[in-house]
Amino acid sequence: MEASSDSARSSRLKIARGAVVCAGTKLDGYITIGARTVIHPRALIIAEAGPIVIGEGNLIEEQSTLYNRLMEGEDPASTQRVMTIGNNNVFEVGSYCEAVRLGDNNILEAKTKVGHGVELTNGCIIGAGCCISNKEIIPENTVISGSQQMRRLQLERPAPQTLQLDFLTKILPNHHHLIRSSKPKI
Amino acid sequence: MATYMNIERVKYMCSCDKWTAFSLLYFCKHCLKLRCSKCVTHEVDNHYCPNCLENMPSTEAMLKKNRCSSCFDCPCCQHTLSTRATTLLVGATSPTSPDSSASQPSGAAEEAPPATPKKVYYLACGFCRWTSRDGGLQDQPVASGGWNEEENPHNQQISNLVEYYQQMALVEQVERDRKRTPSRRRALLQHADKYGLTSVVARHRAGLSPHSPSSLKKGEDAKLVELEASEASDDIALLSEDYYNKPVNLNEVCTIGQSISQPELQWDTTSKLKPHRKTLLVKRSKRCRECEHNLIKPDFSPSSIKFKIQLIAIYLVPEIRVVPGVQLHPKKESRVILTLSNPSQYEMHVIVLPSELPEDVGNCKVVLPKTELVLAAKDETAEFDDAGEPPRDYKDDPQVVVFRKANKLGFVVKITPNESAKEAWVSFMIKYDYRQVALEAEAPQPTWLHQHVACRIG
Amino acid sequence: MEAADVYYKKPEYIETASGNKVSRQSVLCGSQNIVINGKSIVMSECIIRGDLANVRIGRQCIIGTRSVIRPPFKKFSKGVAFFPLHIGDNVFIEENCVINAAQIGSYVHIGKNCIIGRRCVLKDCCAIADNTVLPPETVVPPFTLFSGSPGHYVADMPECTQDLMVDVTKSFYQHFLPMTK
Amino acid sequence: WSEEETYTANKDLSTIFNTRYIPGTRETWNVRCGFAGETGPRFIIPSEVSYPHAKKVVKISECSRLTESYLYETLVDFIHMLYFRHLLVNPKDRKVVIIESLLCPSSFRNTLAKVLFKHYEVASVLFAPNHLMALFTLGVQTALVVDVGYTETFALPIYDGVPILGAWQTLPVAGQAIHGSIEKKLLENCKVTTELAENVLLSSLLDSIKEDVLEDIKVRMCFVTKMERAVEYQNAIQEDGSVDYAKLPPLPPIVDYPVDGNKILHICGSIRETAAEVLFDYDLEQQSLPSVILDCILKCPIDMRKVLSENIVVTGGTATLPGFTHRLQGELLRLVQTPKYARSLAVRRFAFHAAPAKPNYTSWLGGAIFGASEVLASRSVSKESYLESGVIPDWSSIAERVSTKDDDRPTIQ
Repeated sequence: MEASSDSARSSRLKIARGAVVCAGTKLDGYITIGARTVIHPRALIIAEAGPIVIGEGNLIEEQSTLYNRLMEGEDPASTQRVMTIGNNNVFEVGSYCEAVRLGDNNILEAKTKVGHGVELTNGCIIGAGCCISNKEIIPENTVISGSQQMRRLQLERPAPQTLQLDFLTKILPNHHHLIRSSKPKI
Repeated sequence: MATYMNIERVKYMCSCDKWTAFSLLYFCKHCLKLRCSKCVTHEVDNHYCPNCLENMPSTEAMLKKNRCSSCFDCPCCQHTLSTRATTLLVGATSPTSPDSSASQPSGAAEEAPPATPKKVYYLACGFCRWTSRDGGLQDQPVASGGWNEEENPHNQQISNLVEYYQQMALVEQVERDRKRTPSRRRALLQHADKYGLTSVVARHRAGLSPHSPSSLKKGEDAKLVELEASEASDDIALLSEDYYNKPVNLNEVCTIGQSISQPELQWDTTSKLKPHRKTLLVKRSKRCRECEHNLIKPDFSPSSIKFKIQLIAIYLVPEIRVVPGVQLHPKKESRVILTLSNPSQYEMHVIVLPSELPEDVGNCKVVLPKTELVLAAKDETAEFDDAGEPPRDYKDDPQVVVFRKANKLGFVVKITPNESAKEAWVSFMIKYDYRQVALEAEAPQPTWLHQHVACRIG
Repeated sequence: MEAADVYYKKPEYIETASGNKVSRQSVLCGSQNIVINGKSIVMSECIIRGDLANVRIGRQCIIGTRSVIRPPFKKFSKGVAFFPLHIGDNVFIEENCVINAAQIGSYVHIGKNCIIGRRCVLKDCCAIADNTVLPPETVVPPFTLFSGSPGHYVADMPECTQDLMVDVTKSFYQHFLPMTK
Repeated sequence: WSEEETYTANKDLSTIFNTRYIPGTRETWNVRCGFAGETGPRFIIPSEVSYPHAKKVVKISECSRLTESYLYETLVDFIHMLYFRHLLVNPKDRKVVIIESLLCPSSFRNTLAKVLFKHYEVASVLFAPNHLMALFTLGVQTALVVDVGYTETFALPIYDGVPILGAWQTLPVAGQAIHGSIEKKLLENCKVTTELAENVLLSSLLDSIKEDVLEDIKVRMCFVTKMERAVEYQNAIQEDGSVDYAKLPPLPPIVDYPVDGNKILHICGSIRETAAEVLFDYDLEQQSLPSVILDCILKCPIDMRKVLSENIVVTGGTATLPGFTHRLQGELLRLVQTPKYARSLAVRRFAFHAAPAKPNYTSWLGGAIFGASEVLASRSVSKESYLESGVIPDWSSIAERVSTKDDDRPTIQ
């Protein structure tokens, strides 16, 4: 990844002002990152089968993976599948997401695995260690948790992590080099 | 390598003839025998709440049905609930908890002063995001103590039954005494007075019903407990129609785990789920069955790991271990190193002898060291000064003792597994001089003890 | 059983003055906030987030490969902060763990692929079985084994857990030797 | 045979006896334990012992068929868990009441007694039959107690407090049979959606389904349909066994049931409705649940029959299925008109009692009420007498026991 020239890499990357993307994250392919989104070091975002569009106020922690994967039998040239991530989502440590569409205010807890055929609407919480891999649309405010992958509906949507995001945007730049996008505004 | 996997590698024979892992054994100083958890009596020492780690005296625990009064369990996933605070705008129709606004009569809202932010608390589960609002419970103005549990609807009926049958038991008791001593008439009256039952027995012999104003227990109200026996009814509710046409929403139906978590209520729909109090844990002390002496006495406070009495085998019996990394081939002799460590503050002499057990658990032929092995004393301070004191020269035979380090030495054993057993067990006996660490000053007399040891090599 | 020798490539690990062996492949962000009290081992590809809050790790600890040690986040009424994370002595954390706890006592053993939720408190001599998910704010009392998802009390630990853990961590350290060509 | 154990202990602080301890019946392989005199069991737990370090779970029902020493070890661990994890009391010098089924094998009873007396040194043990105990919750002396358990259904009439041993009837059709019928129906025609395919047949993916998944389906989705619809289902089955869908009544809605994350079972309404039919359809010897009850009444003397039929008590976990009692009453009324029973049975009315407890712990509650009274001392086996005789008195061995030893205790009425 580092081999490709810096300008080529930054031309495929569009990072909005106010987004904090720490160095040490592996960004590959056409990726657009919205404002106030924080990406911790050692995250992995690979846009293989098409661009990935990440909304505003997302929190992507270390060792988490967003992977727009090429399915078997799809040739890379022709497929252009856009993976869209909404706003105020949280991808905790070690979460692995291949879902094509994600709404707002979803939380993927640590070490969760969300398969390709899944679509998360809004306010869904995938409990730590759960893996959802069959072709379905998870209704709003669904909580999936536990070893039996029990499903529940919760009354309200999880609150966006605005306070944590502000705190992180203040302290992370002191410790990490940030990746800036060459284009000033989106 | 996790601690569990390798504690099963070396087993000692407990006094109840069961092979037990060495770290799970206790050693009774008074009978000088190894004890496993099956041959000690366990006793409840004190109750404590696993969440707030506070002690609870056993009488209070018994009254509170062994449950903590301030910590709650989530009815959905049995994880501990945490108390969360939100501010509620009193007086205005608060958007946050829809049901609380419904309960506030709109009439009161007009005269109430303009909306003052009031701090209210609710319970929330960090794992499955269940909140006390899902259970239809009001937010509490005070942080803890506001939540009370649902009562069993049949309480009154059951206590009546218990009362009635205790009465019947008394009547039967008196009848038996009367039957057993028919001759001594006077003795009967004396018996009756003791239970204050003269009138009831007299009425009973006269064939009248025992229900009479005479009080059974002195000082209680005279009315005997009448029993309203339950009548059987033959019109049983028909299954409601919506079982046949309403789609089932799995989120609303309780699983069997959720319903039996509260046995007396056994909710069926998730909307009825209520938080229930957290069950306590106990600290146990262990006592040797033969000599009733205490082997393990934990410290009183729940979060401390110290023990008042800790007679475990690791502190009192020399420990054998296997050095890994040896390939065993059936019928071929191979050289295996076992280590021996001395737990006591005195020099220890150990002799390794072939096992004299009738049915030998080992499936290998083994050649054991003939000479007596001498072990240096365990020196607690050695760990901190890494200089390593010069070892006293023990004149070991290099063929037998491979290495020596502080209170530990490695010795050679030649193993030839019989057939191609997947697990090569070798069993032998160790005799060692054990010094009773007593209070009186002069050096304690050594007594020779022996233990059976079995190690899994392969 | 005695510990087996484990060899590591000499250039791959840094040995500090107080005997800590830290893999170069592991990421220690905000290293001035991270304190490790000697004779501890941090295996490869670990991530210790000292940049969020200070992390204190005791003596003779072992952090398995690809484990993440991360101070937990706490929302107060007044403001927002990351709790300092404190780990006791002789703690053995196996590989692929995610530690978000507030405090881990001494002589604790955490199995493989465990997820320790935010602001958990693990008392001394406790143990977490493999593949356990400890929900946030769980208190693990001493001498208990937690397992399952959500992690709950399943068994007791033997009374000699303290000596067992001291011995396991000490002999693991002694047998963690550089690869001599 | 199914073993039934529930545990209760008495926490009477005031009485002269120190605390007493009563285990009671076990249902759908769960054990209920608690204290005597309380309004309900403290815990309902599966009767299995898990060894986390060895990652092994042992079910007590399985190990009772193996060697006696293995059963002894498992029972010691299980009772240890009861005392020190759930009831948090010291077993020493406490009274114990075990509410067990009359058909509990005596080898199991003796091993359990040996564990309690030798290993835990309890003060005294009473083995109480679960049918008799169910009556204590009603305050009634006469009833026909039908225990629809996990492995079998066991009907026993009790007249004036005396179980009529000659008239008991059992049928190996209960909770386990419902699980079997659900599994068979699911494997036959249930559709599954997985990651890759939509609506593929379940049997192509799995050949068996875990028992706790079946139980979850039974508890959360299945119910007992009413008589009319059951008859329509029977008519819809052609001779060759295939189902003629035209004649079926409008089916209840399909339920999507997610199983371990990667499969979604589409459970059709007919399975949900006909799962419990296995209780009511007649097997080879024309036996089913209602016939068990009627045969039981037939075996009793003439004058008891009317009273028994109007005092039926249904206990056991399977009785909690919605619509169960109503359907049972309908089937009884229909069966009593058939020629086989019409002549010999003049009974025309069937009435059911409602106990102040959930059906799956009614007999435990009876045991708790019985244990709370002082009569317990005279009826239970004390430690001394057990250590001396070394055997637990059993209803099958009462005759020679009384004749050999002329103890002064009154003979059992």
